[in-house]
Amino acid sequence: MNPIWTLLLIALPLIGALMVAFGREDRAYGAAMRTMLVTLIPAAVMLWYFDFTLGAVHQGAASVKWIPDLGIKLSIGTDAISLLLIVLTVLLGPIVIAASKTAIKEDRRKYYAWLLVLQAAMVGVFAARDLMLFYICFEFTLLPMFILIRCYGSTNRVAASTKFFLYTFTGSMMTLAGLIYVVYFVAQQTGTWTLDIATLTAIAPRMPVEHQAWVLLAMLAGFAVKVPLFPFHTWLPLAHTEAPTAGSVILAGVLLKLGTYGILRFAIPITPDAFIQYAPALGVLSVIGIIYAGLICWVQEDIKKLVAYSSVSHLGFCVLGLAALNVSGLSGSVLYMLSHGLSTGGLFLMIGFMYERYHTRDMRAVGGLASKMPVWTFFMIFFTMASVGLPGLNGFPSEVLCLISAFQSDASWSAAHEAGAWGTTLGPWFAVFAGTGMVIAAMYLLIMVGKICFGPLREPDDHHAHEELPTDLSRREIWTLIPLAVACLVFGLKPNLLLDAISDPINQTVAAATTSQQPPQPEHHIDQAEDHAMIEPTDTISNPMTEATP
Amino acid sequence: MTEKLAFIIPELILFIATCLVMVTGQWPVRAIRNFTPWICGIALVLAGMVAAMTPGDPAALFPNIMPYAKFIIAAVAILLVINLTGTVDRELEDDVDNGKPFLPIRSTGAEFYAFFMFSITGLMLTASADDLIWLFLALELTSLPTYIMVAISTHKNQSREAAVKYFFLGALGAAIFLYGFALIYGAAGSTNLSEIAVHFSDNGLGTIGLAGVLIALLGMSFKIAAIPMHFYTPDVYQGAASPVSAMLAFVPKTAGFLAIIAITATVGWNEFGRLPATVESMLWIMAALTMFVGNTLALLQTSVKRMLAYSSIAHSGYMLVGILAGPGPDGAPFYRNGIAAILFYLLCYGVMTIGVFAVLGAIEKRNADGTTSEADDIEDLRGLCKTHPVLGWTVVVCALSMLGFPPLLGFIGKLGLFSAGISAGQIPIVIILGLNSAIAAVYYLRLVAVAYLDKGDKPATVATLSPYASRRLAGVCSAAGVVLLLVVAQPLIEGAHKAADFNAPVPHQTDTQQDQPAEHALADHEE
Amino acid sequence: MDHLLHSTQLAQLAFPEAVPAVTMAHYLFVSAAMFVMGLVGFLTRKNMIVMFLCTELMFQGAGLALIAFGRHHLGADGQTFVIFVLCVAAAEAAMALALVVLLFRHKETLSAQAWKELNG
Amino acid sequence: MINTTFLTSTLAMLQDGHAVDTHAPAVTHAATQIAEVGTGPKWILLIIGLPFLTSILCGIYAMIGNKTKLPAWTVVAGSGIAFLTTLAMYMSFDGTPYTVHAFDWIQVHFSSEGGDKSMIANFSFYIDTLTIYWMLFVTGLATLIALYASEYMSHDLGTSYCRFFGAFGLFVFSMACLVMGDNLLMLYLGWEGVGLCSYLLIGYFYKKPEAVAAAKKAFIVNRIGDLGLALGVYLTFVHFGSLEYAVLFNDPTLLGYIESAKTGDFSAIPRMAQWIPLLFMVGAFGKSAQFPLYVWLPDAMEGPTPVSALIHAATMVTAGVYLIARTYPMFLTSEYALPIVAWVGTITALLSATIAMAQFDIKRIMAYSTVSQLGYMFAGLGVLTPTGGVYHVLTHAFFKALLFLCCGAVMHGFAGQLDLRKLSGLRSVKGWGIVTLGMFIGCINLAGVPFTAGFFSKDTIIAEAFVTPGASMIGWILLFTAGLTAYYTFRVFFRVFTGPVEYHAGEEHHGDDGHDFHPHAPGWAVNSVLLTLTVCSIAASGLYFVGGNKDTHTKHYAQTMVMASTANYESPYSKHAIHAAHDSHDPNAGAGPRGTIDHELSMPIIGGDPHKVMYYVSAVFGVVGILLAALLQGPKGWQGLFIGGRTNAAECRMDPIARMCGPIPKMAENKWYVDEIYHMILVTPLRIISHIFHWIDKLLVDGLVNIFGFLPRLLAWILKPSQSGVLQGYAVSMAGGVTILLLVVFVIILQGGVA
Repeated sequence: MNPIWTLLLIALPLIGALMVAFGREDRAYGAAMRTMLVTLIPAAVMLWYFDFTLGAVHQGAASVKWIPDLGIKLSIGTDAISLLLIVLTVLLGPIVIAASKTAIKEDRRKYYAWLLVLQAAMVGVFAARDLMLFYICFEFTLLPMFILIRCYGSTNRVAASTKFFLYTFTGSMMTLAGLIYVVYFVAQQTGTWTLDIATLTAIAPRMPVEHQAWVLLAMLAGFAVKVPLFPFHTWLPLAHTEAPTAGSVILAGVLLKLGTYGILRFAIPITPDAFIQYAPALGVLSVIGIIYAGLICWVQEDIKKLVAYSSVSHLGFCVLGLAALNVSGLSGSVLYMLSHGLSTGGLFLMIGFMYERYHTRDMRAVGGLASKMPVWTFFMIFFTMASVGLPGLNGFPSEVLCLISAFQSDASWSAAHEAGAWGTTLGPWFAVFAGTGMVIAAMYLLIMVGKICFGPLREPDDHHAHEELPTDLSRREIWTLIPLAVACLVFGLKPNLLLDAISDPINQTVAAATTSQQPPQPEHHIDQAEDHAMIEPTDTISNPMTEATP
Repeated sequence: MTEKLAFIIPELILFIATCLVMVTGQWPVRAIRNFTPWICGIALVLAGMVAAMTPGDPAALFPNIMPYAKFIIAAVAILLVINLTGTVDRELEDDVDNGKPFLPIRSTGAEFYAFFMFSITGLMLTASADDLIWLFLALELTSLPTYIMVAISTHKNQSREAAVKYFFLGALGAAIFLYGFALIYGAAGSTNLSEIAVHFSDNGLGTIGLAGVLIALLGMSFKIAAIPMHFYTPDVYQGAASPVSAMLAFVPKTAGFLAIIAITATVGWNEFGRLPATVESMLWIMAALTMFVGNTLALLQTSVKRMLAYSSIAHSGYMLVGILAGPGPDGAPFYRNGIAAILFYLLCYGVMTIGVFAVLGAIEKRNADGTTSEADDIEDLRGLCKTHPVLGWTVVVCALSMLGFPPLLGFIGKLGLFSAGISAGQIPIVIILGLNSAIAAVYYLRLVAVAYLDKGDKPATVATLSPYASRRLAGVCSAAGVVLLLVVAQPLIEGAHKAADFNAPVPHQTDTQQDQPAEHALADHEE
Repeated sequence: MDHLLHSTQLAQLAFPEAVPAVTMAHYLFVSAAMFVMGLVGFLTRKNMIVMFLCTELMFQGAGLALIAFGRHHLGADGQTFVIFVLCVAAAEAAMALALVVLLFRHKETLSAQAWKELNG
Repeated sequence: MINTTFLTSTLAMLQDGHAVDTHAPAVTHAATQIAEVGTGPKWILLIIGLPFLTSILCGIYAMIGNKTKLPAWTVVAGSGIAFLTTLAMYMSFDGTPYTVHAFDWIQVHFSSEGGDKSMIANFSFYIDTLTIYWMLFVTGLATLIALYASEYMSHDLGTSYCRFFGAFGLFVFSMACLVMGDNLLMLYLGWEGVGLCSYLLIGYFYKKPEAVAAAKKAFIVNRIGDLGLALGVYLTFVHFGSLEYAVLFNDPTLLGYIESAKTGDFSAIPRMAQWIPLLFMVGAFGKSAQFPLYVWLPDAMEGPTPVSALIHAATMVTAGVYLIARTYPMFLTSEYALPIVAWVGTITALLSATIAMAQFDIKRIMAYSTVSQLGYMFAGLGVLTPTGGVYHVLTHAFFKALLFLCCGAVMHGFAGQLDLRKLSGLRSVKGWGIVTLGMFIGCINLAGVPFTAGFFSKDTIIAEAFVTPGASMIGWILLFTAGLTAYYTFRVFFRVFTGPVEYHAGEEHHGDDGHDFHPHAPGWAVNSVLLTLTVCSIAASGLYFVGGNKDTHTKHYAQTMVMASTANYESPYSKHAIHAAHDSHDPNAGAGPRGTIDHELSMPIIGGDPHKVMYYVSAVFGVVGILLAALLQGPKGWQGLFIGGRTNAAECRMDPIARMCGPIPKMAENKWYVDEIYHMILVTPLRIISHIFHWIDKLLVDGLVNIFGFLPRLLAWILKPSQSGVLQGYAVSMAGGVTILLLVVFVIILQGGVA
């Protein structure tokens, strides 16, 4: 597959951003929309030419040398998982632009330009085959989001945007330190300082387990904040309530997936033995996240905060799948990434349309909209049911796979039957408690739908009809929702379209992760004198003033 | 003796230019006076090119540090010269325009540029120093002119106060590191750095030698504004005019680091790439404290110059990590060589900081009574992207680069430090480096937000353009540098890597003598 | 060079019991004392000129140490170093006085306490 | 044969310490597998495709703003054709079950050492006698009730009409998926689909807050049940490696478990496998409104009556029974599963019967009677007679739908009036003849009057309860409940339909009250549906005598259908087994493929064989109940037939007695405060916990983050004084800094940190 398409996917939005930034204010929307639609073409071509049988192979690979001394070589290439995530991002692009046509009045050029840059950065992250491009794009998604929240948010947008940026930035600094340690270890083993993910994942598992544990913690510091895993989630509700509609949709749709994608692409392959050690802890955190965030949703008054906490709860399932470390777990979590993007993206679009008309997010001020906005209510119920995980819609297969993987990955169980594909990290009780998340999800989402859509009509007192928008959904708005709804239905009824595509990379990741590549005697292996001091970095960590001479 | 002269041709060029400048600066003809900065510029270009051509001194501890160091000094100095135009003699030139006669007694333009050139010459000398005396003289030559430049930069009390603080504390610092040098000479018996290095590697660091090295390092920490000696930085940077602060941010720091590299080279890194325990632990504490103090105190500042002062302290802390990492075993690749990382980071840091100072210099506040005062408060930058897009974007790009935002130059520099630190096994200090760049993100973000993002809830103060277009040019050049240097990053890194390959003194295979008792009585001195 | 007897040795030969030998330690002690006195003086005195004198004292302290070491190593380096130190000290003195005159003209006082607007 | 320890162990469980009967006859019959599963014709997909098509069409009608009754007719046509296809399927069924594959749904392949296993859950359908049996009355009733609803819902034509019939069509589609699905995930899809449709339909009058609350409550309580089912499904896959019935029920491990279960030693069966039926049970109780999770059904009466008739009386609530019948082999393998099912069913029957006696809203009474009858069905399944349970499902479906539709007609006619204290003597109101007849037939069926369908099905369950050892206590409770059922059924009939004509309009009537209000009699659609249902209810009793199959020794239609399906297990003591053994002199003939006969164990009851005696005993209880109702609730006069003393609609002879026996009737009327208890035990504590979590999140977790964010600022405030601006201050700090640094370094050296 010719790498030009992946390049186009990244370059087109950037060129579009420049055109929009330096174009005319009133034509900003048109230019942005055209760019997004044009980027659909390379995505379609890639999807067409991608050979799914060897899904794990990076196709459309290309790389350009930048700073060989630091091993920096920007290389792109997509395997099945990153291709699907790229297609999700590119699909959300035009939808998000269309949704913010009437929402944004002033400074449109800046808004659309930064949205396009965000799009390019996200595609960059998924298409990156080396550490540097991944890290550059991973950080580069922060800036546009920070700007979107900062300039186009509502009341306390300043605090929200700063917390969002700093929380993720600190985490990613720790990840950078961890990853460079891995690169150093690999350079030390193979002699070349390469940032190429493939070589890293091939050699890094030889690291002794204690080093792997530290590296895993460093990586998780960055990715857990992004997911957001339970204790690190407090930035998400703030960011969501303050972000404009488009920001929220992209944040929930794709940015949260960077965390789980990072874990899938870095944490599991690079530090497999440590991951197996820490997977139960990860499982516990995600289960707590599911129930804890679910219950908080129940008492929320602000609708966006409610859906934000629901994303925290839903992504708990995704991480549970990853922690189970077996084929159904990983495929379930990848499926979850895609389906959560669609359903929660849809939900945020609905809330955005309602916010444009009623300018309030408080569930007490608005109610019984079914009588005034029937089409809106239909889509609202549709997306609610999708995120509740109604069978037949896309939430269900992913939830099934994540829960089954938790059941399967019971140590006693897989020992009795067969190791390998079944995983040994979690157990039935993880699945039972995570399952209660399904009930709690039904509770808070139905309460939200009940309060807003049904019951007697309640409107904020100062409500006046929107000058441009009709009371119910306009044609443009419906066209933003239809692709998401169709995708939800199609992936609900035919999840195997995705499952077969990603089965190859998933099987390889699981196989690699579960076979330990620990060298027989880790000590003698790293015996070059120069790194003798390296043997116990753990104690260097504990007391800063380490002595040099042995 | 003459072969040494070959190494200092660039300094000679600069010296000639200095004399020329002293003359043209006082010239009654306006055109000649305006030509003075051009002379400096041309001299610097010439010096830079000559320096790049001349090979380094093979006998020195860092044989080919000279070409690379002098080249980046010349490059950044050119940026500084562009930025410095119009700092002094502004009223005088206005009066001359209004027909008054040119009174040489009132003009300080000549001295200003002369002192600047002296300082740059001193800086280049530090780069080529291979002797304690040479190093001491070069350091003094670098810093003495800057005291005066700070004093005459603005005709206000604040720059005089800055000058007095800078001078006295500078003198104190100089005295301390001189005493250090004395002790080092005492311990090693020779002032030549290579011989000292050989002596230390043979007989180890005696108590006097250790004391000498520690006191010298502490003295020199004044130059790079590391922890114990950082107190002067915020007041001096705020007091001096922006262009002069820009110069202070780069010149003494580079001199300091070159000197520290020379001194730590004499002490030498053992086969595990670690400095002797005492030196390493002191440097470790200094680096950690510098980073934390620099970053945290910057959070509270409302004045941009004070914020940049603290940020420069923090950056010194980052660079100290490179010293801790050390050059690594001979022939170590770039990712292992801390010194190379420092040399490259110096360039990145120089370009970024000068960018923001240039923008500050490029705009000024029009007070109610018609006089213009210097733009210093962060509010002056509010909505700059709307009023002056070019300057606004310069601030944004430079601030993001200082933050270490990935694709920009600052990140590549910081990545060099990160990998050097980790490869040398200095994990805890690298984690502190990571944490601190996160803390730093707060105030750099505030800069970016004020310049670019805020819708200007509060009315933007009218920051008008200062008459001197050259400062805008300096700002644009540094912003362009931050972005374009990325393209040529590889050659620069190779240069830094070549400059930093350290030929450690080979310990003579003499029998393991006992440590000579340092203070054997003068009387029983036997042949 | 080496056939010359050391002056102190001559003194001991001539008056063996009377004069105790002056070793390098004594010189180092004196130079350290001068250095510390200069430092303390710098910290305590308010008058700027006296403060500058104290820095000069510190410089001379270092110079003395240099001479002592030079004598110890029988090399000329120490003394050459001192000569340069003296000339640098002279340059500083010139600059210090110019600066003090400039400050006095504006604040009518020589005390360093007057200058503390820039802080925080 | 499940030996006697089976049920006695449950009693032991309840009254711990009771001596366990050690008698354990040996197992003789090898477990025969279900006949090979073939693949069936594609036209079967019509049954599923048509209802889905009708719901899509209704969606389109809503979009184009159709105001006519077209949606109703589309749904009636759709369900009608589906019913005819099911009939054709039944006719052409030759006994071997087959699957029809529509398209692939979820397939995940694991490559592991033990060969690559895979999880297959396709959109395909498994047809066997149980499916046909269920689909017949589901599609049949759906058509009838759709016809009834076409007129009943005619007062709000337009988008709401389309929305109603769209959800109706979707419901039939989901029920079809549930019943006909070939794997447990398809069952789960149908399970949640019917839950969604019941949510949409209960919340049809979305303007009324109580309807919205009821819909939400229904969905959430169902969802709790669904959680149990989901976990059961996942556990089945993890344990048995497959979800498809064809593979699952022929799984050698499962059959092995059944064998060891027969010998009574449940220790051989792994604990994981024993959890599966318990989880399925939670799902069944949630959907079929059994004791712990029944609270949603009475509130579901907020929905329109056709909804209550179809979903909350006939089809959806029987999904739980279908689940247990379908996965019956699994229930056999668990030690405590069937006993719990039996006991929960019995308790629910008794509890809801007592509540129904004290209610005044006739729809609420019917709702509680449905819960009670479902309790009977579960009791039937629990006491090892799937035939009895499943047959009761069929009969109950007909007469309960009939009763609900009559109540609906009454409500429709009297402007929403449902309180039996405000209606009396409808029998003699013009135009209400058919409704009264329908009501009467329904009531005698429900009460279990001899020779009615209700009587036969209820009687088999009670008889089996007495026959199965250890379950006689259940039998007595069921008998007593039968009496209560008879009482409250005829209480409604006598209060509403007999006695002096007196009626008051319900709240939907707009004019002022009084005599100018005249109820409008039901139209032709309603009457025709009521008539057909009456005929069906009567015909259902006929099924008890017809449909027997000689070679499999099945006595009647329901038994043949059940015996040929996966639930083909028959208690050795059942009447059928004894008859079969008697006819063919082979002791094991009558038992299902997994059971053997042991005659002497049939426990005599009141001196006779329970099967024979039960006709008379339950008949007696039924009639006594009816007489009591007539005495206490019936009107005065009319040739002395009615011995009751009621003269008007409001009071009756029961009131003084009720006042006399204190708080009990008041508590019964308030549904034993179960809702309030739930609210107190579950809802409020959970809400408090959520608020606590919310505060933890806002203060603790966020607080910690802010503290970490604030630390640098705090450090800055501490260090700020060091920049005092005074020259001497700086000098002192510098000197101090230098000395401290040197001291610290030397301390490190002295400490020997060097080594």
